[in-house]
Amino acid sequence: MDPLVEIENLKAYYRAFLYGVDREVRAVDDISLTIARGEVYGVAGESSSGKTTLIKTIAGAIRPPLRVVSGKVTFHFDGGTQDIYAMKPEERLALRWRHLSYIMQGSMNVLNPVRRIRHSFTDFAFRHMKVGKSEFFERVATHLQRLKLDPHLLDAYPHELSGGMRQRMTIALATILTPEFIIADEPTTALDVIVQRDVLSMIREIQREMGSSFLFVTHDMGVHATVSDRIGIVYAGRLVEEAPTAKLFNMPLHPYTQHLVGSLPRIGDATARPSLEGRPPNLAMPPEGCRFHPRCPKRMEICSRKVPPLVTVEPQRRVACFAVTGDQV
Amino acid sequence: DDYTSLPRKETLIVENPEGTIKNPGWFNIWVNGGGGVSTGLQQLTMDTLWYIDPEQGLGGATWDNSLAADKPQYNADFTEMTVKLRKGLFWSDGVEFTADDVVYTVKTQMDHPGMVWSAAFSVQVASVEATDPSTVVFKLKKPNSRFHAIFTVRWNGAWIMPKHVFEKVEDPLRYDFANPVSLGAYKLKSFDPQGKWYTWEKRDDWQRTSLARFGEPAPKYVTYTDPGPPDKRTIAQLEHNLDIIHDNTPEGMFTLKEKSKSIETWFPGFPFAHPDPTLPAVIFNTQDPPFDNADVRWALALLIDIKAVDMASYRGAATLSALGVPPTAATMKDYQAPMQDWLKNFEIDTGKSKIKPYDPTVGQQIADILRKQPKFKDQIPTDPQAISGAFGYGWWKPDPKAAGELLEKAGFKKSGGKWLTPDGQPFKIRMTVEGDTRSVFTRAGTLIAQQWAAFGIDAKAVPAAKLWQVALQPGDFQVAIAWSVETWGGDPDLSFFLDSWHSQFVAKKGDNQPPRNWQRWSNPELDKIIESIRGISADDPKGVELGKDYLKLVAREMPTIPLMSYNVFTSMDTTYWTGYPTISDPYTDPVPNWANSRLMMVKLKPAQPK
Amino acid sequence: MTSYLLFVLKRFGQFLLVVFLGVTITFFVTHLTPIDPVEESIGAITQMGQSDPNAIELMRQSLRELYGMEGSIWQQYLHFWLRLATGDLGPSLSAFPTPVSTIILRSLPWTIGLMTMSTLITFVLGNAIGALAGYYRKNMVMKAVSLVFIALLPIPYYILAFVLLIVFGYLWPVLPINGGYEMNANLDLSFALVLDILKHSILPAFSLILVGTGSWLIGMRALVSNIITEDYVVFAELGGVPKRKILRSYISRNAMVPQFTGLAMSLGAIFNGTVITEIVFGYPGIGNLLIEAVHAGDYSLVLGLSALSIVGVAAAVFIIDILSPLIDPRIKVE
Amino acid sequence: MSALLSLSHVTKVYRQGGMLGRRLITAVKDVSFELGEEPEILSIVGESGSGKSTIAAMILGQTEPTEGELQFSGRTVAIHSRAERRAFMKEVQPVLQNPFEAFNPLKRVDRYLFETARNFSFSGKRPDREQAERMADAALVHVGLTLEEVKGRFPHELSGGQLQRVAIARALIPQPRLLVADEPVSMVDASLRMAIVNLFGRLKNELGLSIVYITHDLATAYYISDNIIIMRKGEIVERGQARTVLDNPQHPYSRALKDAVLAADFSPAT
Amino acid sequence: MFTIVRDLARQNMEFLCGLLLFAVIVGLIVVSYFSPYGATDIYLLPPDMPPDGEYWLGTTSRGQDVFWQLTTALRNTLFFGIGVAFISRIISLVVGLVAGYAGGAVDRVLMAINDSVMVIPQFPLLILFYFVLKDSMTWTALIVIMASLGWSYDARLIRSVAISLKTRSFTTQSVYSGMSMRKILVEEHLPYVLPIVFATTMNNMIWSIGMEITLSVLGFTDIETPTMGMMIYWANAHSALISGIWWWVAAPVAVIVVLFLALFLLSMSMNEYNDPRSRLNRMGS
Ligand SMILES: Nc1ncnc2c1ncn2[C@@H]1O[C@H](COP(=O)(O)OP(=O)(O)OP(=O)(O)O)[C@@H](O)[C@H]1O
Ligand SMILES: Nc1ncnc2c1ncn2[C@@H]1O[C@H](COP(=O)(O)OP(=O)(O)OP(=O)(O)O)[C@@H](O)[C@H]1O
Ligand SMILES: [Mg+2]
Ligand SMILES: [Mg+2]
Repeated sequence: MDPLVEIENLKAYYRAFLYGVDREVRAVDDISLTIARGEVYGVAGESSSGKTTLIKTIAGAIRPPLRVVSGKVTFHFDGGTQDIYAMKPEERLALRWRHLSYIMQGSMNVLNPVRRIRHSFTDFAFRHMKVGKSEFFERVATHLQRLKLDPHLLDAYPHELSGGMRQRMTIALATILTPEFIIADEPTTALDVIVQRDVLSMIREIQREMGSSFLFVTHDMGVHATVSDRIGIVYAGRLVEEAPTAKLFNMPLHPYTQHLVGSLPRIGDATARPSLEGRPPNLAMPPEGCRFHPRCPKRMEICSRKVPPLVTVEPQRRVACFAVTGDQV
Repeated sequence: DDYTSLPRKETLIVENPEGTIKNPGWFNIWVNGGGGVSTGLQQLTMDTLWYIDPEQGLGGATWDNSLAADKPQYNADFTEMTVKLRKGLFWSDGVEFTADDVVYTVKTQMDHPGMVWSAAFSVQVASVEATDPSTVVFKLKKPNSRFHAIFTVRWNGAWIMPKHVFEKVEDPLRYDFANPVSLGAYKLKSFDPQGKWYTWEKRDDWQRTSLARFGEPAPKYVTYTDPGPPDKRTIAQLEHNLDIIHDNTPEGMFTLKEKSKSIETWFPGFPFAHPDPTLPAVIFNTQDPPFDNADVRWALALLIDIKAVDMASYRGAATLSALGVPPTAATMKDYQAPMQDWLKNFEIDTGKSKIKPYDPTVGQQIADILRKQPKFKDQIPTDPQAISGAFGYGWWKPDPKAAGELLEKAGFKKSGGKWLTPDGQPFKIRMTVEGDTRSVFTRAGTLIAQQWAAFGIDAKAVPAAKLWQVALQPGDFQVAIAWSVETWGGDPDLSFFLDSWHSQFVAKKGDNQPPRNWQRWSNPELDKIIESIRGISADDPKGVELGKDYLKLVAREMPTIPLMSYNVFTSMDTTYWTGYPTISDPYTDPVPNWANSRLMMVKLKPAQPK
Repeated sequence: MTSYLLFVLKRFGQFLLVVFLGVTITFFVTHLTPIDPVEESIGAITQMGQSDPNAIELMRQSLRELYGMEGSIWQQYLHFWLRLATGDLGPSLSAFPTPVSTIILRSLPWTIGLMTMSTLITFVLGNAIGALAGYYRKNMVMKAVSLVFIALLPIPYYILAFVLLIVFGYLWPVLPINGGYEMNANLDLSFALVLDILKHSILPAFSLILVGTGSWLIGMRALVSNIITEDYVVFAELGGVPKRKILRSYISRNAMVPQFTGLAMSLGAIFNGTVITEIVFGYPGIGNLLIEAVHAGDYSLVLGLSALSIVGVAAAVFIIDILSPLIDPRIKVE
Repeated sequence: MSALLSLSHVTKVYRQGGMLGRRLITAVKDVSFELGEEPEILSIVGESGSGKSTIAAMILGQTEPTEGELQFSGRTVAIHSRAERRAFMKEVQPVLQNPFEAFNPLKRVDRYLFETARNFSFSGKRPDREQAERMADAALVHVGLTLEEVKGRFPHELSGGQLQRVAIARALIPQPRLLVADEPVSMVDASLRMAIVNLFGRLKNELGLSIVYITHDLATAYYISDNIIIMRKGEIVERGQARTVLDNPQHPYSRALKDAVLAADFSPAT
Repeated sequence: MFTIVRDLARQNMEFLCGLLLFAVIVGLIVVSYFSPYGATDIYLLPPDMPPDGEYWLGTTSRGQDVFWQLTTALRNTLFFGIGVAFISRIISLVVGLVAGYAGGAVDRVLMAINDSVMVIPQFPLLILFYFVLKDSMTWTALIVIMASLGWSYDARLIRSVAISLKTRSFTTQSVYSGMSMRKILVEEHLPYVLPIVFATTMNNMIWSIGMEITLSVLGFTDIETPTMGMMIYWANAHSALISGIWWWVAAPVAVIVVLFLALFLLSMSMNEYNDPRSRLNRMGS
């Protein structure tokens, strides 16, 4: 495996100690993972389990009150090694878009509403392309066509496009420079199923062609099943399971994953699906031990005492559950 | 350069107190069309039959036959006035001035209601005709011994119109008289279309004007300008960009005196200012109880500490007057000085006691107070005569006890430190003052109200931006600071204001009061005095005696409380011109918006060689 | 496009309504004034040395007739609109018979010149500093500069103007302090005249700029600090778009949208004139004219000037409303 | 036959633009359907912009149809007096799309429960605080919460699922007969989504509530609903029993829709 | 509450400065009630004394102590400004919220009124009111008049927010909770527009106090009530600037500046605190 991104023991907390508030939200709590070159890595998990925080931290897009408390994020762009939290701001800036592009959550609303879309392309990409204006726009047009977007739309204002078109624009913007690493947070929420399917297959196509790595988050397990090579399941700030897509769906190991996969309704199958009991943990005061244990059908005594470590159970497959791995260190 | 090409050394720059002229191109002075009047227009280009100078005048008398060759000639019953005109006077366009111009002036105005003197002529004149090119005969509708006053300049008068210009005009009411044809020694050179300045140039044929009798006017150019608020006038004069300031704040005047070596003022020392022949006073609305009661008015007078008022308003730079005439040089001589003994013995009856309220030493006291201030030490006269001339003779002594007695006599009661009116209400006085327009009066009023308040009266000063229009005229006030006495200045004849004090003109409550009896006071004794004055000619020496009767009457009745002269802080810069009128050479009033100030032109001398 | 035209028409109707209401209110309020222009005129005339009460009564009647003040207020109101329909504002009552329009047109160019210039400079300056101060929030220089302007904001304008006048006209007399040009200037159009007019406008404009900048600055700063947390700004930052570009095209550009409304309003309000500037610097203009007209009870002139200002502000609101869909593409034409 | 809700030939035309130069958009075109007296869950699915939300708005009386008639319990749905409106709201309540948006972030969530309780009491009397609390608690129990868990909390202190359940509880307080839920689960994660959908099923069975369920998620529609309507461009293209229709869609659009659903099973990517 | 203030003061320089400046203002207002001199009494002290140990801020040409004058003037001016701001805020809130929420004909009528008020030139109107009301032109009357002139722009601003609030789904939720329009406006929408209201309050105060000063300078106000404008009026009537009595002018100007800097700094830091986004920003710093 040729790693492109290595994340080691990453901890990122939201800290608020002011104005009578005294709170620390451990949204990313000790996560390690590696993404290979050319790989599509999907992240899933409950709402507010820290998915966005995790990929923000990876993208180096942190602002107060979010802080990286410890851990390392290392990239291997152009064969080198870049530790994103040890770099100078200018160097970090130089990586952006050229090597690393990031599609934020709510990507249908990230374009400047009062400027024509054309200008966003110039602002983001023109500097890096080292070509003349007209050639630049030719390339942009070609790229847009691949995403089934009419190049005329460059002269539109964002609000003149439908949500789905805007999301595709953002994707186009993020991929135009063929960066080595693309991060996307729920990139297809505004699309109806038919459009969504088209967009996803295009993303996949482009990613393959460019050999880029792709890290993305979505709630839609159907999307994961279609696009991801590997999936990481996050629960309450922790990575609880990581597996190649097929294995995760066919044989989920962690009880949360099992529930997630098992509860998905399918057309043609009307059997009742149970819903998870209890409520999501408060990340400011997470349960001791395994964070899932209050809701876990397979909980054991040790679960409330000890944090289950993420154990590699087979190649490319890790899980953090005592019920699976036994009470080993 | 020819962008601003007037040679400063040949130009006299004068403040026009009218400020910025709203309708600058309007020179038709016979129609109130928003144009300026004291832009030089009336001082330098207008002329009429006679002038009375508020000071001594040139040519040995305050009376001056200007366009007229002689004094007015009346018939025995004052129903006809004949005027002899000078010959050899020319309009600036070369047309000769004749009796026809005078006749035209009167007839045109009578034919056009709305022109400035139209009503005045219509009411009085039965007919007017030129019996020959230099004689005009007026037939009057009813006897009037002072009909000539309308053609006599004090501040101004009915100016003569150029017939040859106006007769070509379709409607004189709508004619702007652009490029005004001048009968004076100057003619228009240029003016600011925004109304900030007017410049006049000496006529080449200045000899053919009435002013030539006194010599050649010195300034080649005279500019009348609006230099802005007082502080800016001060700055402009400190920088020698303004030769004559019309008026200033007392403090502005002190600053000028302190900082400029070249400033000349009417009095060389305190109070610097020129006393205008108007008399600021506390004016009661005598139609309004309790101010219809002389005892109440007197009580309020006795509560005033005039020294404090003087310091507050003029900072000591005022000339006090206990009598109902302004303390100008002429009235000082004719009335104030001769009446000192009467004043000293004057008594009032408070109901409980008789007191002599007059304090003849107040002027002296103020001089002493001022002398203690290091800044002014050397500028205070020491000669008693000069002190009286500068600060006035005396005034009423504050006498709270007598005031209380007078109020009790009028039925007032004091309870819990507060005075109650006879019907048991708190005695409340609202003193209307003019606000910003004449801030020294506002200062005086504020202090007087405070003095009354200290005595247990609910007194307060309230400003009215348009005092005359919103308070005095409609009678919508209790007490105000303003003036209702205005004299010729240079002549002891009091008819100038007194005639309008006749009870026949007092408006009913709620109606508009015609000027000047703002106090709406009527008194049979006064009517008799006025009628006697009407029956004698203006220069009859009996006039002064009647004037004294009037003064005694108002001292007893106190319809207004006379305070002090209206001091105008005129200052003159000697950098470019000398020979301004001052108390030591009082040939005319220095205040430059008066039409008489044309006399200055012939007395000024350039201070610097050309 | 037709729908836009219709929107414009509808807005224009509203504009007319507002002008009508505004002028109507002003008409009745000005006619409430206790100051009677006839009495004012009589005051001016009696000052000229006559006070015979009989004559005054006669004068009163003839002036009343001359000034066309007969008839009830409703008749006058109707008359006013009829005249206005023909573009005639009538004669001024304090400068009879000069037409109100002549008087206004004499002063108006000065007001427009000075105010447009200073409003635009103030707008640019305030917004530039405000944008920088909002973006570089921790920068001490920006903090200091904006505090200075904000501190200038509440200083009574009269005082500020006067201090400037004393400093630059007296203590260090380098600038003219009175009028729109030199006294006795040759008013034929020349380079010297233009230069002189510019020189005379420096202090008045400077004073207006000093007091005016702060409020734009505050507004801009607040807008910018809201905008910098918007997703599209964060996205541009993450996209490595250079800071200057972000400040210009993402932050200032977007914050300008509401600021333009303010600018239009200020430009519309130009027709109110600046009384104090005109008083302090003796600058020609309509502000002082208005005050004088009020003082003189010249409601013809007051109405003329007010109508101008009403139309000015209403037009500004109207223009901004019809332009805003063009400035801000998000605004939909309802 | 008396129906709870019936739409007959309902058309809604929106005007865009000015008064004359308008552009007409037919958001809903000649739509008719009925909900019977028996409690049922009716799903409406379709492409975006096909008029689903417009139908919801018309059912709720927020906007009036251009043509056709909507009847609720045999009476025309039209907004007249305040009292009529209130009576109508007692019977028909909405569940909004985004639970985070549905509550004023500056106000406590229980406020909406108490307000509803006070404004829609059954007795006609305004209940006092205690009664209101009891009513709120009863409604919360239906959705698996208790008043204790919710009382005094601000929206940001609750999870999305909790908020959505509180919103449903609020809608239950007037004891309505019909819930109109416009994409109630599109903003929540897969497991919460199931919790809410399951809740709908329970409410139908236990409280006899009818629900109009508007969604993009065909899988949940299949899972929970009795009947389904598939819409496209303002028109109904197919309707019928949910399972019948989805198992074997007839209309080409319905088929395309079904095909586009990404199955959440692993099928090797193409 | 206390901890909030404490943390604000600790973390936020602006807040601390604003608080200190505000304390100065409050201090001045409090001591104004203990003035040894009657506020309107004149010629009690030697005039024109420069600031020194005895007269901290000197005396005026009217023989008043500038310091004590200032305290009373500040109090009156501030109450005036607050009065105007308060009343005009209420009007603009009612008009803005109702117009925005109700929409349709109500909106059009309200906005026509609003715009008409907005376009009327205020200054001549105020002067006319002076002429018409004369003695009845009390401070209360002036407050009411100024307030009724000073709301329209802000009402438009509030309306624009109200329009968007109307489309928020919590408004729908409130409607279906059976809340009345009044309740929705007051309890649901009002909290949202409060930050704008606070922001416009300062502008409104600057406007009204500036207007008061301008009217005073032109000689239109009640000259017996000491206010900032009156102090400047009297100083001006005595040519204080040109006569070197600078303290008479400098003192009120300084206090006004301090007042507004305090208000500005406080409002800025409070807004930051109020807006969770910027509050959090600061936390991390
Ligand atoms: N700015 C912030 N300040 C404090 N806490 C925050 C902040 N942003 C997020 N959080 C908290 O951090 C936790 C993780 O949030 P995050 O946005 O990463 O969740 P997520 O998994 O992306 O959820 P979703 O699926 O809803 O997008 C949540 O508990 C959230 O409340
Ligand atoms: N208030 C309105 N004014 C004008 N047009 C409207 C309005 N509301 C909706 N429309 C239009 O009506 C059509 C149907 O909209 P609707 O919101 O009902 O669709 P939808 O099926 O709910 O879509 P989505 O799945 O995206 O929510 C769209 O074309 C929309 O633009
Ligand atoms: Mg997220
Ligand atoms: Mg919808």
